[in-house]
Amino acid sequence: MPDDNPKTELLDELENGPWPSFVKEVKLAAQTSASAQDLLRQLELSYQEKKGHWKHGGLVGVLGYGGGVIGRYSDAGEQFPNVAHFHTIRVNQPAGWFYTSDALRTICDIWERHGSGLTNMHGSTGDLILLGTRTAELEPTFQELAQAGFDLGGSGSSFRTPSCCVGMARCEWACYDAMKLCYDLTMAYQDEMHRPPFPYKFKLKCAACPNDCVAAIARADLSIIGTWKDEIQVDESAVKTYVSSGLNIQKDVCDLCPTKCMAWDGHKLSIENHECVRCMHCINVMPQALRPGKERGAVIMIGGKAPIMQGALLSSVLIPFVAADELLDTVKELLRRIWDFWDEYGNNRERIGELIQRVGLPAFLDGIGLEPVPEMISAPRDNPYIFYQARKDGEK
Amino acid sequence: MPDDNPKTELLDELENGPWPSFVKEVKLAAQTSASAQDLLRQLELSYQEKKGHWKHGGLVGVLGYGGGVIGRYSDAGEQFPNVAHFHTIRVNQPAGWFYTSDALRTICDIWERHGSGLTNMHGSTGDLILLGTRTAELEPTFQELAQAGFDLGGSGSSFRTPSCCVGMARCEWACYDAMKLCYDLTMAYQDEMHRPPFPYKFKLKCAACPNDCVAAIARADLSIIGTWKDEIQVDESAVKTYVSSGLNIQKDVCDLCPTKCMAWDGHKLSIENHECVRCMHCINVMPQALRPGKERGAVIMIGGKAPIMQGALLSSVLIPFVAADELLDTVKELLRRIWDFWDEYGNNRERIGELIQRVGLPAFLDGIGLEPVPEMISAPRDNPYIFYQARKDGEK
Amino acid sequence: MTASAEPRLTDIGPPHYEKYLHPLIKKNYGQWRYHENLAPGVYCHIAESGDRIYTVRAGTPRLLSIQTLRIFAGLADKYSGGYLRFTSRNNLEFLLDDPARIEPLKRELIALGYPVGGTNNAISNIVHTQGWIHCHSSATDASGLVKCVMDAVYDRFTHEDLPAKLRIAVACCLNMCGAVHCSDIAILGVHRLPPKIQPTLTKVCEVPTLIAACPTGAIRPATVDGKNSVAVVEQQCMYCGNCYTVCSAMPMNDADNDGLSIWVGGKVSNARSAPKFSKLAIPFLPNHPPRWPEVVEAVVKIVEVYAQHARKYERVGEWIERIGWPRFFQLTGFEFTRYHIDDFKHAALTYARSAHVRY
Amino acid sequence: MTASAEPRLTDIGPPHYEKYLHPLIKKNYGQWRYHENLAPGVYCHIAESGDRIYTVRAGTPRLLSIQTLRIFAGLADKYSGGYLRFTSRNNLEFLLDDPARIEPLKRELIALGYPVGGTNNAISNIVHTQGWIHCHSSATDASGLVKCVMDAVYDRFTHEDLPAKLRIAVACCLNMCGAVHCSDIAILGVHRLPPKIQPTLTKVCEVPTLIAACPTGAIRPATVDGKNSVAVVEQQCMYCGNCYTVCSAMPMNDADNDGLSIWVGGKVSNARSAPKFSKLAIPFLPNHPPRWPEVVEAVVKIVEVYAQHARKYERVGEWIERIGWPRFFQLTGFEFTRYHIDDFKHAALTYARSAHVRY
Ligand code: SRM
Ligand code: SRM
Ligand code: SRM
Ligand code: SRM
Ligand code: SF4
Ligand code: SF4
Ligand code: SF4
Ligand code: SF4
Ligand code: SF4
Ligand code: SF4
Ligand code: SF4
Ligand code: SF4
Repeated sequence: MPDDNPKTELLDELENGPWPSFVKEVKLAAQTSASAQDLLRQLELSYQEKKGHWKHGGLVGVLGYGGGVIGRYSDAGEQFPNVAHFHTIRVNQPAGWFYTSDALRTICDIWERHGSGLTNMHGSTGDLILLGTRTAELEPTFQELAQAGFDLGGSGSSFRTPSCCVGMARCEWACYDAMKLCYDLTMAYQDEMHRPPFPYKFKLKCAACPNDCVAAIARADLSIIGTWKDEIQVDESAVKTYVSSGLNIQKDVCDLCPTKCMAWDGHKLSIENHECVRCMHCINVMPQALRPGKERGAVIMIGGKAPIMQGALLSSVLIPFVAADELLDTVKELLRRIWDFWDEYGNNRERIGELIQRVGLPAFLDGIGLEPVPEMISAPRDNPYIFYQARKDGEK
Repeated sequence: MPDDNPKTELLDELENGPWPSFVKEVKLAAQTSASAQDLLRQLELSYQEKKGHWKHGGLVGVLGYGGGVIGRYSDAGEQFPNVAHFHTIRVNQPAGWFYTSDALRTICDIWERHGSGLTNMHGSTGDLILLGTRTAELEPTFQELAQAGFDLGGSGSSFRTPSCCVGMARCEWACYDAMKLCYDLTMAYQDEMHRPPFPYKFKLKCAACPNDCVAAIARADLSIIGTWKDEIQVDESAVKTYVSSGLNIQKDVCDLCPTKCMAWDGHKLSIENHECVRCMHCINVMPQALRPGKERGAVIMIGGKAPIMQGALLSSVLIPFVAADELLDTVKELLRRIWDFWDEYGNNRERIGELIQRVGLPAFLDGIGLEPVPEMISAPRDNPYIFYQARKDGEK
Repeated sequence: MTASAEPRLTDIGPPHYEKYLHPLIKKNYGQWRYHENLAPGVYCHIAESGDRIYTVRAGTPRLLSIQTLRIFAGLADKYSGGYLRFTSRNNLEFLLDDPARIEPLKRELIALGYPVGGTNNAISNIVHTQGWIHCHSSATDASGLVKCVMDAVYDRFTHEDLPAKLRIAVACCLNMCGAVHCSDIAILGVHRLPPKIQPTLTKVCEVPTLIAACPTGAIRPATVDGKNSVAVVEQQCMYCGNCYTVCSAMPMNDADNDGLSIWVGGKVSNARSAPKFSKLAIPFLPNHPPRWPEVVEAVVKIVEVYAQHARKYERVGEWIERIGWPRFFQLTGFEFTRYHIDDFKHAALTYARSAHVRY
Repeated sequence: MTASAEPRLTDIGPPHYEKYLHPLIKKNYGQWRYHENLAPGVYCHIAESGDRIYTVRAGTPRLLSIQTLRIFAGLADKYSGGYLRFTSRNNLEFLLDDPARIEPLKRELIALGYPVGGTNNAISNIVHTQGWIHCHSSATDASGLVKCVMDAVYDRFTHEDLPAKLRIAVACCLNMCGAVHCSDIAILGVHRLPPKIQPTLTKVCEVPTLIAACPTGAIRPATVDGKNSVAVVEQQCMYCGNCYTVCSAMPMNDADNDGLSIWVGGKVSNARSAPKFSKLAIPFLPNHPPRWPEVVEAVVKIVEVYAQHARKYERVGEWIERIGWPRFFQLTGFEFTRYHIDDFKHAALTYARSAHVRY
């Protein structure tokens, strides 16, 4: 039990202002946790010195797992002994971040016994993060979590904890069951998640429509983005209701449609569906009147990531459309081939998107056995540097 | 004088069809020129074999010049002795490609005496090309041309023959005097044109408005593209005439304006001129009603080129606006600085655009003493790989 | 209770989400028809069946103590049958089947200091990272920056009066954990000195891996005291810190030279325009805890200029593309510098390759 | 007459253009007010002064004999006071002050075999290169291709009924003399075998320059008969021919494997959209002189599909960007192959980086 209150003049300043304060949270935890107390102290020092005080993480973890824990040591361990070790545990969140009050309390109780009492709800990848404990507490925490039905998420060169948008649970636009797919894939790759087998991390995110509420396209090596193939469902009378209640449908819908494939003649909204790129804008503006079509599924995209080291990448189209009921099998087969290729050709610490850049998309497609289709590209090459393979003899 | 008619079964086929035939031209020349005859024969062989018969050019030229002639030898010189040498002479065209019948005849007479009698009107760079003669004829041809007031153009690692659109001579949109600027710059750099001083070729083209009728932006190391700074000149009544004679001004003008800065309310055309990007479209559609503004000049762009070797480049903005009467001095000062930088840092066979790519535009701007302005870029960097120069001590 | 008595469990995976779904959600799963915004932070989804589920959203600092989590659990028990969730941007959502409970819940949340809002055309919670709380790489703190910025734009969370959604992200180093590279406004911690090579290097790091880790090839092999080590060509270093990620003997931290950069115009959704990367707005601002006034001022400036000039439904990046970057710099008053001009791999494609110029 | 008697002249530069300007042009230089299209190939510029200059444009094969040039000179004397010019696309223009002479001139031109047209929304003359007529690098002929294509689209030259201007270019090798890289439709000669290294190499070429000339680094130093020479890593060669440009002992020509590729959607003007590069439409067609039927068919196909589907004022590239590349391949029936996918430096930026898909 802490014996004195940390002096945190700079941090105290961050208890002012209307937005809820993380300092207040650390202080709350510090009422019962010595490590939270020392965290406050060390953080105050960082605020004074404008400098972090954490050392390069060491390899710590739980028995038989190669990930799920981020090791962390203080470089001022003598000054702040209770954060000399301060490892975080990544707990695989329930799909869609749904909880019951009981589930939350179970986590709190375990973490009260074994750690700092601080959490992140949630980490950027999606995990429930238990923020800070000592090496000796890792295994017991893990086992208590497991008994309560929770397992660790990914870290290191592993299949990272997949995440998904709320999808069918509470969204009318879900084009496939993102929570189920996310759960099924998570279960299918427990081994790849817990025993890092890859050249580098591999992230997967499921967004059930092109609004991409889980930022998959920017942050996932494989993004599964819901979409539809047939026509936008239109409720004419609801369109009229929007218009009569003040929507400027020409300006706010038709003019903003990226392909200008919608027209409003004052009475009827017409959509050239074969020109529609499924951007969602019109549907977003008039949810009561327009809905995605009925033939639903997803576009599979590959290669999103942050800048290190060849520059950030946005995911790009790999399969333009997979029907909803074929998604699980297709993605699993695809992952098998992608990972085989990566395993064979990927450099150490080379994300799949960077590998594709290095070897070229055509070579990657050959490698995983996919035919090239024009939907994969925004435009064909503009340089004439073509690696022709066919020769005269080969050709005829 | 030729003694027998070449057999050209394949080429003869190209005398059919409505488009004027180059084969007919070669045959015309062959009536009086033995080299044109052998050219026909060698070309027929190429058509049969699907293969050219020219050897890698040798260094030939006129006294004291390092360019202006493209040396060319046949690899079938024994078979076709009259094209064993077949060098072309690049003659600097008059600005805007204007001629009188007398000037043309003068050229014809000289070329009848000294060469194949074949020409290109004109080469892609802009030169009047005298197509094919022997080494011994080069100097006499050159001197006769000079006496007639013509000089050679550029080749090799030199300042290449500048070219320009018809501009003020016959176009209402000319925002500066492109023919004069082109002529003045040609005269200013005779030395750089005739005695190759650079790491590689340097091309300059003048287009007097953004329609760029001389394809400068794609093909010139320095492009001078006319534009204006103030408001588009509008003749309201002429606008109405267009509309009443059937122009769909909303669809064909306003909707196609790239910044949508034009509005037509059924009576009046209004333009938000500070949003206009001077694309010319509206002016092109209604030349009688709209005209470029009165404060005229040019945007100076740099770096256009074909793909060899780092990929094709489009020119990009270097100076967003130079007033028409300052163009000559500004361009000359700019060229001095650019060439100095290129001389110092350019690799062998590295175009200026490729050098800028390699060292980075900021370093290039430093080198030539220009301040960066946002008009130079389509968007700021999206990668965080910033070479910060200022350090704490340097800063305060 | 301890776990020691039980058989050791591994690879069980996360709990099945169905266990945590409100019965009304389970019943109408995949059968939602449309939604309505009732107020900032409150929305309602209507099922084909006619059922309605009400969501109340509250902002959190993401870094939460178990004490606070228990309070949330208590609120859930009291108002939403014990059902709650977190969003992809670390907000808290209570799922109610009784609209009468919305106002009492809102009142209690606000009284506890948790603002209700973040929906629709609001500034939602800031996606962020560890900073000095837990990471070795950080050039700045993350939670502190978030607190300061959200204090300043608080009314934009509780109101929905922006032209469109506005997403802010913070990352404390170039690894960009989170979504800094695709956010309407992003705050990014940066270093400005090359790594300081430590003598321990020869012991703790693998030299070939280290050399391969540098995106610009700034790291060269060198022999130090007869051992294989490295040297850094300073002019080639752009301070990305990737060498430090793979080798602890290459620390980057420097209190005087670390600081912040500001990025704008990224987006993730496919709505209207394609997803976009964030672009550099301000290359460097000083690291001034605890309140980072320069950073807050810059963000507020962007938000206000955007709010004033953008058209309805225009995200920050869409707005800037319409008006052009020169005008963005004019309107914000931010200085345009050499640093804004890309000089990495695809730099040439960012040059202004047309004569389209505004004056 | 020979030049020998005169003092040697150098660096005199081109003749001053003013010498060649029609008096009416000299008078109204820079004072033009607007223009009118009178008919395909005929336009009229009206000066502030009210003066009018009439232009009659005719197509030429660019490769012209002095015999033909003298005919042109004669026509100029007869109809335009001796004044004529050539355009940036190798057309011939007569400048008339008397509209009554337009029709007689047209008639005479057409009778001589020179079509009048190429203005406005027509297919103008094809910008092209030397080919087998004069260049050592060529993978094909240029003049012959131009003749075949223009024969096939002749009516598009003499009529102005396309949605917008359509510019075609031909280049006989990857050096792309001309404007192939920014044309609505471009025909490009290509090699498909690596250079055949000649034994003379050690004598005639500088090895370091040669190695530096390869964009993909496919050329490696090698020792041949004890001398410094090179070897080509065949899988890394994409047949650009740059090695041959710097070293005559690396010829690329191969009758069986040389051929043509077709590119579309480039433009140069800043009208509406920014200038664009041409993009690959067909990676390879066989070299079939004298009529190149496959090439002609492909070009005609593109022109016809474009004419049928594009909207008014839409250049080829603007049209394709509107409908999307997948539809372009559907409409033309061209096969989409691995070659269409960029794999050079900026390849990743050409991938489809959004979920915007048409079905
Ligand atoms: C905890 C978390 C930030 C947070 O506060 O939320 C985090 C923290 C770290 N990330 Fe991250 N990353 C976290 C999500 C991300 C994301 C976002 C995402 O996954 O959606 C990204 C961008 C997307 C991506 O992966 O590209 C991200 C991109 C990186 C990178 C750069 C990877 C790249 O290829 O560019 C690194 C560097 C590395 O892997 O060596 C990195 C490395 C790290 C390390 C392990 C530091 C290191 O150098 O080894 C950080 C440990 C901090 C600590 O002490 O706890 N982290 N990291 C996030 C994981 C929580 C969770 O499991 O839910
Ligand atoms: C004659 C001409 C083609 C024509 O039929 O019109 C031509 C012909 C040659 N060009 Fe070109 N280029 C010609 C205009 C161009 C243009 C267009 C322009 O200048 O507007 C370009 C594209 C723009 C550019 O410069 O980037 C062009 C890009 C090249 C290149 C590639 C340069 C690059 O940086 O990508 C080469 C290769 C080289 O320089 O080594 C080249 C090289 C050549 C050589 C000298 C062949 C060689 O490998 O050395 C050709 C000599 C042919 C011959 O035997 O006569 N030529 N060349 C054009 C010059 C005529 C004139 O002076 O008016
Ligand atoms: C004569 C010539 C200039 C010269 O100095 O030789 C010229 C002359 C005119 N051009 Fe051009 N352009 C000429 C080459 C070009 C080029 C360069 C090229 O084709 O290589 C371009 C850029 C092409 C590109 O973008 O790829 C060009 C893009 C334009 C445009 C923009 C068209 C567009 O919508 O993209 C206009 C405006 C228009 O036509 O509405 C234009 C308009 C004009 C006008 C109407 C200007 C005027 O008011 O006098 C002239 C009559 C054009 C006509 O053909 O109807 N001119 N014009 C060139 C004739 C070439 C030929 O024989 O066909
Ligand atoms: C709850 C959440 C999903 C989840 O599983 O957690 C969610 C839920 C909804 N989103 Fe979202 N979005 C959520 C994160 C996102 C994200 C991801 C992010 O911010 O990191 C995006 C992409 C942002 C981007 O582009 O940078 C996102 C882009 C959208 C859009 C597209 C907006 C646009 O015009 O670009 C819509 C449509 C709209 O709002 O009109 C949308 C619409 C919606 C709707 C209206 C869908 C529905 O019918 O239920 C939901 C209520 C939104 C609201 O806040 O008003 N949602 N939404 C996420 C709430 C985050 C938060 O707490 O603020
Ligand atoms: S991504 Fe689409 S389906 Fe998923 S929550 Fe967002 S709007 Fe709904
Ligand atoms: S979804 Fe997007 S592209 Fe499709 S019709 Fe609606 S606004 Fe247009
Ligand atoms: S570039 Fe402009 S000024 Fe020059 S001829 Fe073309 S339209 Fe006229
Ligand atoms: S010149 Fe172009 S950008 Fe300017 S108003 Fe006309 S159409 Fe619009
Ligand atoms: S952004 Fe950098 S400093 Fe911040 S948590 Fe991620 S790796 Fe650590
Ligand atoms: S900080 Fe980045 S650029 Fe600098 S040496 Fe390290 S890896 Fe290289
Ligand atoms: S394109 Fe190639 S082959 Fe044709 S003229 Fe130019 S350099 Fe010669
Ligand atoms: S043809 Fe091009 S790619 Fe092939 S070896 Fe020669 S320079 Fe290299």
